[in-house]
Amino acid sequence: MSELRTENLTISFGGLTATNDVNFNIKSGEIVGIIGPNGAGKTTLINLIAGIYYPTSGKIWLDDRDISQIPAHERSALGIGRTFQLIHPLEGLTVLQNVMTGFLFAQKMGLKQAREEARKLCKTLELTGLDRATGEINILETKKMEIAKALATNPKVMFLDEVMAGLNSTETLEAIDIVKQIATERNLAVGVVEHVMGVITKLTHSVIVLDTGRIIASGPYKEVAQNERVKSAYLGGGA
Amino acid sequence: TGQQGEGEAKPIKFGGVWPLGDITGDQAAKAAQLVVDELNANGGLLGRPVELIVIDSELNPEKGAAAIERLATVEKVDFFVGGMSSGVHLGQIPSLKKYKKVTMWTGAASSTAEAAVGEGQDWYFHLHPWDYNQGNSYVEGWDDIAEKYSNISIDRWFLAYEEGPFGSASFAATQTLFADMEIDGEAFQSAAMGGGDYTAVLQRAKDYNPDVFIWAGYGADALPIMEQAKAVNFTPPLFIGAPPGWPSDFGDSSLAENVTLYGMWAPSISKVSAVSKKFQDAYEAKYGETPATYFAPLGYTSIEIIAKAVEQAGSVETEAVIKALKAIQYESPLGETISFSPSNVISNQGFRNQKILQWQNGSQEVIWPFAFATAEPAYPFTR
Amino acid sequence: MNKKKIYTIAGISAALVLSVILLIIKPTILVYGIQRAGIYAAIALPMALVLGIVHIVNLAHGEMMMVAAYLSYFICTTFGLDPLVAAIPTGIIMFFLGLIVFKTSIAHTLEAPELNQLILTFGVAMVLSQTVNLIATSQPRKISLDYVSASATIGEVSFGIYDFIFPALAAVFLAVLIYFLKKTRIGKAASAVGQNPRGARIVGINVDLTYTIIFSLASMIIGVFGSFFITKFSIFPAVGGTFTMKSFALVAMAGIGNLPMVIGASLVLGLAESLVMSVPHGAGWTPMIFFGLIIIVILSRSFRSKQ
Amino acid sequence: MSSTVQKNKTWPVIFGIVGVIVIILPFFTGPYVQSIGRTVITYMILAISWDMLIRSGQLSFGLAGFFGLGSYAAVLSAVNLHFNPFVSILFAAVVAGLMAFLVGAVVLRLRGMYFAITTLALGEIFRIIIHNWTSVTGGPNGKLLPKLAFDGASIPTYAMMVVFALVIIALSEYFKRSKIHYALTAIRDNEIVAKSSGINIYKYLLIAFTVTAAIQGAAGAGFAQLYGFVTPESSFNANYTLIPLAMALLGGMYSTWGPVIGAVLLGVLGEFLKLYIPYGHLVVYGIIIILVLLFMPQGIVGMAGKLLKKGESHE
Amino acid sequence: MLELKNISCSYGRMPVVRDLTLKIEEGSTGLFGPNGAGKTTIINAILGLVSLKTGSISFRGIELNKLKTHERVHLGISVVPQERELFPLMTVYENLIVGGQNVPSAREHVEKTLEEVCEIFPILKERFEQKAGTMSGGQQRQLAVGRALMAKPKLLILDEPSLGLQPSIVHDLFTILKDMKKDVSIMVTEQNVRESLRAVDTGHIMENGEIIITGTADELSNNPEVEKAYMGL
Ligand SMILES: Nc1ncnc2c1ncn2[C@@H]1O[C@H](COP(=O)(O)OP(=O)(O)OP(=O)(O)O)[C@@H](O)[C@H]1O
Ligand SMILES: Nc1ncnc2c1ncn2[C@@H]1O[C@H](COP(=O)(O)OP(=O)(O)OP(=O)(O)O)[C@@H](O)[C@H]1O
Ligand SMILES: CC(C)C[C@H](N)C(=O)O
Ligand SMILES: [Mg+2]
Ligand SMILES: [Mg+2]
Repeated sequence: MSELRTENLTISFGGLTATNDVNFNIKSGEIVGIIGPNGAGKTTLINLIAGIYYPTSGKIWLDDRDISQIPAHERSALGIGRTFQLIHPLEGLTVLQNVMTGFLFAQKMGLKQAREEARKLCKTLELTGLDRATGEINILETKKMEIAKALATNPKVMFLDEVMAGLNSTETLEAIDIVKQIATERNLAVGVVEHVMGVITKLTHSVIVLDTGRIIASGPYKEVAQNERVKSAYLGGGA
Repeated sequence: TGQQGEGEAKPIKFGGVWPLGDITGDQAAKAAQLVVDELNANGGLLGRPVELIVIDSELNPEKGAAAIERLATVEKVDFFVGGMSSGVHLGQIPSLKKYKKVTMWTGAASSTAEAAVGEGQDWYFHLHPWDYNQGNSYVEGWDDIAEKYSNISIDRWFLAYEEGPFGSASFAATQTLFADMEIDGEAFQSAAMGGGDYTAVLQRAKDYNPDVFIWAGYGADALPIMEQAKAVNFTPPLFIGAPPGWPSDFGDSSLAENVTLYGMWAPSISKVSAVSKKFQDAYEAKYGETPATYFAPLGYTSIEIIAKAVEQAGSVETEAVIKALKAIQYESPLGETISFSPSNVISNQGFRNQKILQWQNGSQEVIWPFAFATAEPAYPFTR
Repeated sequence: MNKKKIYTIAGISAALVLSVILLIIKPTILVYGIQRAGIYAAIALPMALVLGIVHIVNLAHGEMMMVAAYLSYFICTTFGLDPLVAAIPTGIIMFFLGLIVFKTSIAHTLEAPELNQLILTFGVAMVLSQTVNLIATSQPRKISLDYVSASATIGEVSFGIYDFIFPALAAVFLAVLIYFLKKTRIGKAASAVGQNPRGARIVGINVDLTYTIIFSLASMIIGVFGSFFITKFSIFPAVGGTFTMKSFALVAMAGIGNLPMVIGASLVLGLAESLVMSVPHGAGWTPMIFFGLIIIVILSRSFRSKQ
Repeated sequence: MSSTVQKNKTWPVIFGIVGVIVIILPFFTGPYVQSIGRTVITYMILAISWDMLIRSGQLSFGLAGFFGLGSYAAVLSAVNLHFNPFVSILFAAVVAGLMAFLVGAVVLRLRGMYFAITTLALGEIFRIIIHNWTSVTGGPNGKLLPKLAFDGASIPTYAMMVVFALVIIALSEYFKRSKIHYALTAIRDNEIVAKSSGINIYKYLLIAFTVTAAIQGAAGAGFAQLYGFVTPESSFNANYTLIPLAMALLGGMYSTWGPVIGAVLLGVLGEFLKLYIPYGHLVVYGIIIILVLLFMPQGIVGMAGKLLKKGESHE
Repeated sequence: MLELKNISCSYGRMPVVRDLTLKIEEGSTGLFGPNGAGKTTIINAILGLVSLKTGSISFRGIELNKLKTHERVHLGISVVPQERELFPLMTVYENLIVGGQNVPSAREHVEKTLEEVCEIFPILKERFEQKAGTMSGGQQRQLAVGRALMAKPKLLILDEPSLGLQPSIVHDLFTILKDMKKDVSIMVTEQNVRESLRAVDTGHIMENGEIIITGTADELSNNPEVEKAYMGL
């Protein structure tokens, strides 16, 4: 059982406060949606938790340990996994090798074990053709690889930043199942960023809504979607 | 090492290593070829044809050393000649010591190279003066001049030296040699090494107010240093330059007038030396250009002196040739007649002197040694 | 933003204070420092253009300057021109020479891994310097010019004033380049090309033309500088080599892509070197100042940008 | 861009066999070829070490600096502490490695051209200090080694260099086959992604920087042991940076065999051209570098790899 | 307006577009299909970023095959690439200006177009001085669309424009595109066609490098097969 908690988390880039006094928590077994307009600060929140940025103020707790000042690679080893919205596969490595990195470094395995584990993981994700270069695989495969890379670090808490974007509906449904299955199997805490509300309703137990860096609403999606502020800031007329 | 003459057809081989991309090495190699041609035109050596194989050192110690290895084992030469830079020579010395063939070296002034050769290497002949030889000869020269021309005063010295081995060694040597005189110095970055700004050095020299100002750098420094000296209004009574070679067009500049220089040779020596004239004429006839550096007559010397010794010894056997070389009195195209005698470390040192010359009317005139003098010194230096 | 301003103001005032002190103690230090800085800046600017805007590390930079200097030398000796006049034809010829070099070689490696251009231009540098060596030999050459010894005397001290032409030249280069980059379309497109050639194509930029023009323009500036170079320095085939690294160092110190700062970096180096050289027996340490300052500036900027 | 992933196992084997032949051959051909061989190996070692670091994306111009530092460390330790040749080479590796380790803390914050120019400047600073510290280093005149390794005998010294090369090749292959490969490649491709996979970027860069500097220092020490002297001009010569870089790029980056092949090719070519074109051979050499790059942008190994799976060109 | 005749493209030996013929009329067209169908490849072929194995492409009667990318853009084809292809170190403002400056016919209108674009994407105006590379994913996509509009194209091609956009903006975007098609012809690629069908007149559905269904927006929305495969979430 793990819990990740942020406490008054804030970061500013120059004059812009991209994450503003965010208090957020997520526990094992939960899937929490993180939604909000473009530029609301969703990716920034993930980057703060993962250690890509250090907060201007506020703290991040992982099971009562303050991790807000330790470097990213250590957080990865401690159990924070994440995917990237703008995907940058490691082009110098094959698909399998991409997946191996997490086993090798976050879990500190040897080469042989890492290779086996990576194979196993890819198999559960139905990702094949593992010796191909990353430039040769299609989007669905790339997304699966991203998820596999995050899982390879053996996370307790995992963030998925628009992994479903760019998939068609069948693929998206498939991806939703995969994520759900993994989350229960591994008893993960999962944070999901998506702009497709269908995914949010199907996947998450609850959501937080960010706008200009602040949490403006939280709760089950059905409730939140009725919130006028959320409607006007985010969903617009069409949804 | 030896080779059994199996008949007249087998040539006597000289192996030369010079930096062919540099004007010094280029002209030394050409002058060396000139001797070989002359020898062959006269029926060869000991009735055998003479051959010269030159390999480029590329101013690189590894390449220079490989060239020695090739000449020794693939070309199987009888004698080694060549040499310009001390740095390259240092890399070649281990190889040369392995083969111990008669070696006649035209370059390397650094006494570090002499230390690397070490004592008791009878096969090693060094033509170029060592750094301390050069220093000594200046002391001697200026003493002579001061004695002869009472108006020339040379008590206070300032030496501007390039900060590489060439200049630094000169400064160190000069400081010890001229210990009884007032002497100061300052390094500058030679244009050859990417520098070319002398204002700081000149300013310091000017403040010091010396009787003699010497700069030890490269040809590339020559004219700019004069121009900048003029700009800062620095006019010492004696303005001496000591680069290994001068730019081709230096004499054309009005600033050249009465600049004193150190050198081993100048075209004007042909006025007082028939051997030098003969060499110069032959070189011009063959290559259509006037030799621009003293490495040309040195390259010529390196081959001819061995050829003379071989003739005297009647053999190319190392022992015999060494013996003949040790006894030789060779009238060189550089003017003087040389013989070999021990220097600080090695047993066979050839030239020891630099000459003191002066730019007068666009050409270099010899003012010391008085035996070769082609002109009287102009003093003091004016502009 | 605020911090940046404070740094800038602190930097400028420190430089001013230092200058005033120098001016009082030893005015020649300032004079020579500025003159040195002018030479540094003038030669580094075209490299800053090519490196900063189109991301080509041109290892043949110094050699192109050398070729320009020889060109100018031969133009001067053949037609009896003054190098300052020959700068015009030399600049024009170098524009086309740059164009040829670019079109025949560099243009074909733009799609290849970035470092290929480095070695390609290394090859070009070799070909240029060795060809000149074959044609002109290694013997140095220099045109003797009276005006370069022009001198001024203030109180007790005399110093050369001709060299002020170099800071002036650098200022002209900078003005031309800034104008080109800010006011012309190709200039404005150039930085887009540098950042993302594919994106540049997509917005309608003629990428190949942009590269070609930038490289040729830089060559032209190098050409003009080469002509000025022979007024002060001797030339020989290897003369360019050190200027490649010096320019590269200056550009890095200024920050890649930041042309005006090249002048700033040059001033810092010029003055510092001039100061060290004025200390008796300090000359041996001038290169240390050069490289030491480069490291310090680059590192301090990296520390600041991380904050 | 095309990928740099190498999946083919036959190439290393072929290159290995050719390499063994190239390495063994000089034993039967005499001192001249052996001396060329030693030089080629020196550059080969430098080229491999440069490649080992560029695999992390860090472009080093500091080869000559560590090379020179190593050669001085070897000579000074041999003169003053009477180290034997092998110990002096190890000592030089330690000195250069330690120096890299110490400066690494700050220098490794830099990337790209800034890293490149800073490593170059560091090398120059080593040179300038050695140049001016005359009492210890001999200043501009340099220092002599009292006794060469194996007294300079041709075959043993060549054998020594061959062993040296094999050790470095093995080390480079270890880098390619171990965890380090994954770390360095990830750092090169994207540091943020690398961090998020748990890679301690600084640690792995420091390892690579220290090890390659130690190799460069050892190469310099090898040079000093072969030729018996050091001077600031020759030991810190810019050629020790530029030529290995050209060799690695021509042979093909991110592999062991690229630099090896590049070194053999360029090294032998340079010597060959010189013998047949005494004047102007460097012009031809330069032209060949240009042509190879124009027509084989991926280097020789990359090109060979492509020919092997021919037809699969991109675009 | 744009005609692709029997074109085929491949990466290495793998054919990606096979003998495809497609006519894009004035108005707006949708190109739909799953991942890897070859949509992006077709767009790259139109731009000349991928070479044709066979066939030809012409735009308003002008044969494009021999033209370089920028010349094609000058003819009035503007693309919002799937990967955005922004200039990350330039500011938002500079990105937009570059978009308008380099197409001769758009140059004079830069200022006016800029205003129009800012009206559509107000965030861009707020962030004029921000470096494009530091914008959020969705902001970058808006910038990419804005930049393409700056070229005042005759044909605007958008490659999966809704990727990463917040729902309200997706909605607005297609409304805008619908309005815009009076002045500019539009071609959109999408995987999920529900929103985009609102904006297009005709649609083509492709799979595996070939076009399998063509029809008007209405026909497609009523086609049960399309409904099942492409209108999901
Ligand atoms: N390095 C940075 N420098 C300056 N501003 C930044 C930086 N990174 C992000 N921002 C700004 O911070 C805000 C939050 O960005 P973030 O990427 O977190 O948004 P997001 O919620 O993920 O949006 P999207 O849905 O578009 O991905 C945006 O306005 C963005 O422009
Ligand atoms: N550079 C490349 N090298 C090799 N194969 C490629 C390359 N680019 C694309 N492909 C392959 O070509 C096929 C078509 O790709 P394309 O990007 O055109 O599809 P798409 O319809 O745009 O798909 P998506 O909806 O995922 O963007 C895919 O199978 C893809 O994997
Ligand atoms: C006078 C010359 C021979 C100088 C040469 N560079 C040397 O090192 O000795
Ligand atoms: Mg985001
Ligand atoms: Mg696509």
